[in-house]
Amino acid sequence: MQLVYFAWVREMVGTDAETLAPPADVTTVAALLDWLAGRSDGHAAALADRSRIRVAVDQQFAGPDTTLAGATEIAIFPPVTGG
Amino acid sequence: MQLVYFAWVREMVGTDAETLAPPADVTTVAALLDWLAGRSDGHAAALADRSRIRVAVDQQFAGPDTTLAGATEIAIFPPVTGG
Amino acid sequence: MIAARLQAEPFDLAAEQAALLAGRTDLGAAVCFTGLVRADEGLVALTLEHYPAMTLAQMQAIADQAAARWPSVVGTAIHRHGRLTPGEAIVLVVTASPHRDHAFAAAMFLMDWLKTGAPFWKREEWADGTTRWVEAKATDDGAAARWNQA
Amino acid sequence: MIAARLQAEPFDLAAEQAALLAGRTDLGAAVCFTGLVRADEGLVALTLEHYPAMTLAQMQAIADQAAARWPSVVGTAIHRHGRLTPGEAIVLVVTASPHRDHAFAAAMFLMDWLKTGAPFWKREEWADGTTRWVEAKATDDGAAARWNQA
Repeated sequence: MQLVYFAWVREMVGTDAETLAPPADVTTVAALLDWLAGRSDGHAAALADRSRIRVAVDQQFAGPDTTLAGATEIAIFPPVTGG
Repeated sequence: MQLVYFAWVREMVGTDAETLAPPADVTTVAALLDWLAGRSDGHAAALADRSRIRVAVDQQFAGPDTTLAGATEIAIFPPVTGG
Repeated sequence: MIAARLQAEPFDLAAEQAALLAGRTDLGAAVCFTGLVRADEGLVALTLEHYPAMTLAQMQAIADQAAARWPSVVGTAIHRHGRLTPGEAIVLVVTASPHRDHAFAAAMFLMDWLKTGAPFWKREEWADGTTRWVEAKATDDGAAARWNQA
Repeated sequence: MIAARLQAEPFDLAAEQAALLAGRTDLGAAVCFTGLVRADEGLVALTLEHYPAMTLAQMQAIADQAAARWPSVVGTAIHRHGRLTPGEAIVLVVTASPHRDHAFAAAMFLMDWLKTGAPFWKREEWADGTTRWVEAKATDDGAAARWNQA
């Protein structure tokens, strides 16, 4: 599974992408964020306030309950500020 | 008193302006329109449907009850269609 | 400050917007509205008649109302008169503001009132030689009136 | 049809509007919205980061929603990415329609959703050397959400 990070999430995690294989019981976005938060202090700090985190699964906006079944790219980023 | 006409009111009256001296009892816009309608068939036809007539007194939009006291230029025209 | 202009000549939307933004550092949003002569089947031209002694003053009064309502907005409203052919631009409203909601609102207000509150009359010329004065639309009056309820 | 584009280069508002109107005879109204980098005191530049695999597709999805909602509207939505300095344009939305209400509504819809539904992030650089990620605004979310209630 490819993880990609943007904006301050990218800066706090310390990389813009990493390939990871979460355990089999990580089946939802919420479970993935919990698992990722345990990987490093940077991951933990970036994901500390879940209200400021947005996720896209295979380039579609996703919620905490979105399944990861079949997903190949998970993007994690702050609320968007375009326009 | 200067009367000026625009659009189809001008075409039906047959002139774009005329100087007239209405009788002393013509003190409002409504009374002026009644008096003007008697001046010619063209005036009568132009003013037949008062719902389609708009008036400005000295370049300010006016209603039927607007006074003519001190007025120098009365404009009579259809509802506007700019923009 | 919203400036009104009345002219026969075409206008240049990019130049008008650039002039509005020049020297300003606080404007994050610019809105341009252009009204055009639609080439309805058989329409040859549109002639805009106006009331020289009143039209520009009335346009400026509308512009002043918009400026009072949205003090952060600067703008330019240009209305053409005379004979125009299909595809030509009739009216331009450009507004700019720190934030987009006020720039959009002021542009819509200006257009709604230029349609219903400034003395212009449109005469259509058709391919068969007939001419027809455009009738005012109740929907335009309604669009303008809603600003008084807000 | 409303077309979305994503580019680093500046855009030309007059050329984009002219391209939209070219060959069309039924469009009586054109609206252009330009979003600009405000020169807030001490701001040196703004860098727009985006998600290459998703951003343009998401912009086009927003454009398609606007086109479905206002079928008479044609339009172009261009969003820039990369480093921009105060006064530079970030985003352009041009819409055209037979009547003005739909052109205005579609332009506002596009802007509200480009602000809240397309993956862009703004980083500010300040004269003292600090940088700061712009926070999302609740007012932008509110502006977008109202379209779902209508």
